Amino acid sequence: MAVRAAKELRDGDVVFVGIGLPNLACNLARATHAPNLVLIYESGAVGAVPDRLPVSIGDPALVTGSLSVASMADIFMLYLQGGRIQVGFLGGAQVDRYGNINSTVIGKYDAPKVRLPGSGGACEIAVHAERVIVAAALSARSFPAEVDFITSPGHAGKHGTRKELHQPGGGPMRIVTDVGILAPSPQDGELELVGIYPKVEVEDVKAKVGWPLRVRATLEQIPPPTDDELHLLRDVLDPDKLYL
Amino acid sequence: MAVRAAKELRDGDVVFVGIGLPNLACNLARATHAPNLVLIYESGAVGAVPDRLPVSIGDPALVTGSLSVASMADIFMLYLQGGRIQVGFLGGAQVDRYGNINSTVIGKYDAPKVRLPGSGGACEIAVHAERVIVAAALSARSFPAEVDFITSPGHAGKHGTRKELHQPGGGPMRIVTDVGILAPSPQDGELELVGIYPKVEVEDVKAKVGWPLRVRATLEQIPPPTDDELHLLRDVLDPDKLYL
Amino acid sequence: MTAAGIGSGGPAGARAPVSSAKLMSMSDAVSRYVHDGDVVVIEGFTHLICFAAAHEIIRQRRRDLTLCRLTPDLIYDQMIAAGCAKKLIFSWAGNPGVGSLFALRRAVEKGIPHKLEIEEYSHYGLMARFAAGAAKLPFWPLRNYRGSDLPDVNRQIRTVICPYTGEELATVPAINPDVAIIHAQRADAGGDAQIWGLYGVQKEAAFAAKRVILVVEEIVSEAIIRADPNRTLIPGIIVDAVVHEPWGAHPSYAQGYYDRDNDFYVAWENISKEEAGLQAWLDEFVFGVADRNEYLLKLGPAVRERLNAEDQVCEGVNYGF
Amino acid sequence: MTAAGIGSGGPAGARAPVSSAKLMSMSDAVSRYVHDGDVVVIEGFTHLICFAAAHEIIRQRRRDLTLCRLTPDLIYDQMIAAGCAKKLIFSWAGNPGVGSLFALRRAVEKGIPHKLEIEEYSHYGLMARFAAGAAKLPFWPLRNYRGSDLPDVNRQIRTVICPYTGEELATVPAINPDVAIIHAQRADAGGDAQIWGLYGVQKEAAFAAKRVILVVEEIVSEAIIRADPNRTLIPGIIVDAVVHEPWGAHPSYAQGYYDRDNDFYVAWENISKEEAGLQAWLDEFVFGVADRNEYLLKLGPAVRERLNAEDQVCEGVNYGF
Repeated sequence: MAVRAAKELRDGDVVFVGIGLPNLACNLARATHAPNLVLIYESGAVGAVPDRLPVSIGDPALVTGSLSVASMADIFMLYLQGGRIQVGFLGGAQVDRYGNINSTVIGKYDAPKVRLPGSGGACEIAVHAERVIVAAALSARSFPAEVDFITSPGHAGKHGTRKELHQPGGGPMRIVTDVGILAPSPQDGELELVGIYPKVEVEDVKAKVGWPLRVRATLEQIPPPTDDELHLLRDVLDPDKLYL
Repeated sequence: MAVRAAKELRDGDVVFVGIGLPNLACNLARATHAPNLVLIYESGAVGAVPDRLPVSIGDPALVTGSLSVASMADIFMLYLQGGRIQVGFLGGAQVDRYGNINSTVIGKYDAPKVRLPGSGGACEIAVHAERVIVAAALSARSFPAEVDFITSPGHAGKHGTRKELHQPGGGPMRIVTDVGILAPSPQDGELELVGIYPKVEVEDVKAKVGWPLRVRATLEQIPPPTDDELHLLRDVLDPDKLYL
Repeated sequence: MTAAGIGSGGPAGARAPVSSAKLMSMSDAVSRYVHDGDVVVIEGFTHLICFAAAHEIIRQRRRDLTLCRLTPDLIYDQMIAAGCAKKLIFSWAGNPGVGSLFALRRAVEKGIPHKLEIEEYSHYGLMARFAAGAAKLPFWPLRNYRGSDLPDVNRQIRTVICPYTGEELATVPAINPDVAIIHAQRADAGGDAQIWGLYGVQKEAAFAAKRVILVVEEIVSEAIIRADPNRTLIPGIIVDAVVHEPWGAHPSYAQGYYDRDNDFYVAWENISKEEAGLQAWLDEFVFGVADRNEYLLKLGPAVRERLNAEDQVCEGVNYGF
Repeated sequence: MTAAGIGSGGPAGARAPVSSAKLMSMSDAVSRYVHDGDVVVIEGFTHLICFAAAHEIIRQRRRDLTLCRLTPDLIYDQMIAAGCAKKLIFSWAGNPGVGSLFALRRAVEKGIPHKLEIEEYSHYGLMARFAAGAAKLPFWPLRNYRGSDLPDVNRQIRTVICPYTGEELATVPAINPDVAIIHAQRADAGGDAQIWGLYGVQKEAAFAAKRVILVVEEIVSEAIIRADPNRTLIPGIIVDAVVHEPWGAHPSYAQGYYDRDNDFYVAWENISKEEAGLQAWLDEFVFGVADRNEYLLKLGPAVRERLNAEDQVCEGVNYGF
């Protein structure tokens, strides 16, 4: 997943990074095809080059050696709302048919089955980033037809489509999972299968999604990670196995 | 005027300072009865202790050795609108019966007799400072019953009273002139004579004002500057006679 | 024309007192400036979170507080477990990089130790509440929340129509906490505080508050502050109390002083999972010590040795003219 | 449900090009990024006013510009006299500490060299227009202008009703200039710029603009910038061109580099009082030189000697952890 997510990043992209897999993917991209990636963390570090794997979004290693430290007011108003972010990474407990993401609550808001951490910066990333990449393991529980709570808006939903809502950003353009890649249909924004990992069957993917999954005509065959990529991830970027 | 204006400042006041006479008055007050005066300049210098008489509101001498440098956004939003300023100094080409100040235009706005510099920060100082001190030489031309243009609101006028307008600040509380001091009447905000310099007659003051000037029952007799004060002003604070 | 309302509505604007009068112990600062029922903000985004103040508030058994913070973090988890909180205003409630906040979840889900009311935003929304409070504006407009369910569960998120474009924008209301507790690297005795590394929303929280308790790693001379005024984030004129409390942000961190104690953040998962364990921890590390100094002694020198910052000092710049 | 508008409305967000590609001469930067009819902002409140860029714009005979700045200062007086400006958006139009701006007054009062449209705010109002533009909000609310005649002569100053308190607040519309020219003390080749001393509205103007030309006293290595990231005000990702132009802010100043040339500000009163005198000055000091370097040679070493900054270097801080 980290390897495939890294490939979604283009050299020179300005990326709003989260901790964990997004951070790994960004650093892998920086070490391979995208040396000019600019990493921005919601905590305020701009152009960070952490010399250790950050343990939190506000790790001091993100600050030391960065290009700039911005207040959170500037991060949200000038960078994110200001339209300066090309890529935002999001995760979530649930992702639905239209790419809406739930990181707030499983069950009812007032009577939760599981209370999750909440939005943090996720809602505004989903609204403003030019394109959003979602990384999450695929399962029918995590990919229902409709999320219990829309924390971060996708391509359509009960409040309307992105176009109707005049969303400045593009929304979730790639959902990178452990078995394949989903992307919104250009017609109606419904997530469809666009790429598949080696040795994975389309029917297996369909079984892990809570709606009748459409499959794009030309399905990308995702190559396995190269030895170099695995070496970078396992021995250089996350030697302490914090995330792998 | 500088000596008398200095006396309007209380130790510990946070003062929004302008260049010229206000700057002199503040530094005289700091050197005498108000050592804890905090000087803030609209350019962004907070707690400035200039080691030369600043030649502009953005003089580098205001920055070097100051307590803090704030962006102008912070100066206007957090300090001034935030209610952190006790005293604002204003001047102007015209001051009227209710303390409205004109620093925009003499004559009509669209067909000016004299085009003045405009508001700068004056309008917001008049709205927000806890109390405003105005320093200006008295003359019938400069003190008409009604100003040609209200740049900075006083106690009442065609738009309403301060109370009606819910102005957060107190408005012009002292008008320090070269012959006496005016202050708003507690009843209706009309400026009246409350203090007079030595060897000045009340009738002379009345002749220099464009409305029938009321005189407060207990008129302050302003003492002449002491030798110490004059020495401080002439030899220490403005040795190059830039403003005196 | 009738009453002109002279002098009406002038801001309360406290006089700046003589500097050294603000220096006091944490115990005095909390007893003087934090009251039952207050809206309290202890900010710091991962960086500069003032646990020392939270522990003193717990020891002084403050009650019915409305706690406000973007990330409740361990600090509010502890205060909630200790029964200080009536309500929580937040935007991301987790143990950052680790997992859940169990005391918070027990209070919300089961009412232990008592029911906790919550009011929830996104980071941008809560940041904007502080920004509005700091600027003494009643609301702040933002382009956000369209398509999200957040406004459905928080009626404080409203809308306003732009008078130029006709566009509908989201709004959040200003918040003006009764007291903000701000941790900084250093300040002079008058409270002019310098912060580097992550700023979080420290400036906005401080300016929004009615009272400010400033807690610092070091008290330095005014000359040090005045030598680099662009580094000053919080001016002394808005500060009521200055508390010198080295290591006061542990287990969070202070750039240039000590690293984040990630081991403790990880350990908190087990400490806090059951109520009894958490109470035992409070008994030992909060109620069992008189002040921060005793806490540090109890923590032991090995922890400080492990977390002590290495030197990586930048060059200065020229303020000459 | 019909079209979902996938990918619609994504921000233009230019890719960050490889760093050194942004380094160019002032002549190239102006010819590439400043066009006839543009809304142009050259900011800097007393400090860091980029006269070098203004002179190049005059030399390249740009026309019909809408010039925007809190204080037009000598820089826009010169551009107006040279016939570059169609409109001026401002908040205080004087020669600071000296007197009038005569070219501006001739244009407004007599239409010399041609009629100049003006749009006038207070400092707070115009600052807020930049802030709104930088945040890509269509307007900015402020508590101001009540009781003033300014809204009567500028219909862009409007009002909005607070959705919480019902209070009426003033508003100003966002401004998003076509190009902002920002002077800074130093930057790396990618345009990550550090400023100390007065900030003015440089950050807001830069983020509000569609294109940014950054002009600096010094190009430094990325390592210098990264050693003190809290000092960085403008990130390279929003910068299109980086111009190395020492003394480019003369007769204004650059803290730590050179003092304000107050003698020139005083002399401008006489130079500009009559149109012929001003044109003669432009002929000699703008049209008569090819670039900034020739301007400095013409100015002579004595002026630079007089204005050169003394050393007053602050201590660095520790970024270690």
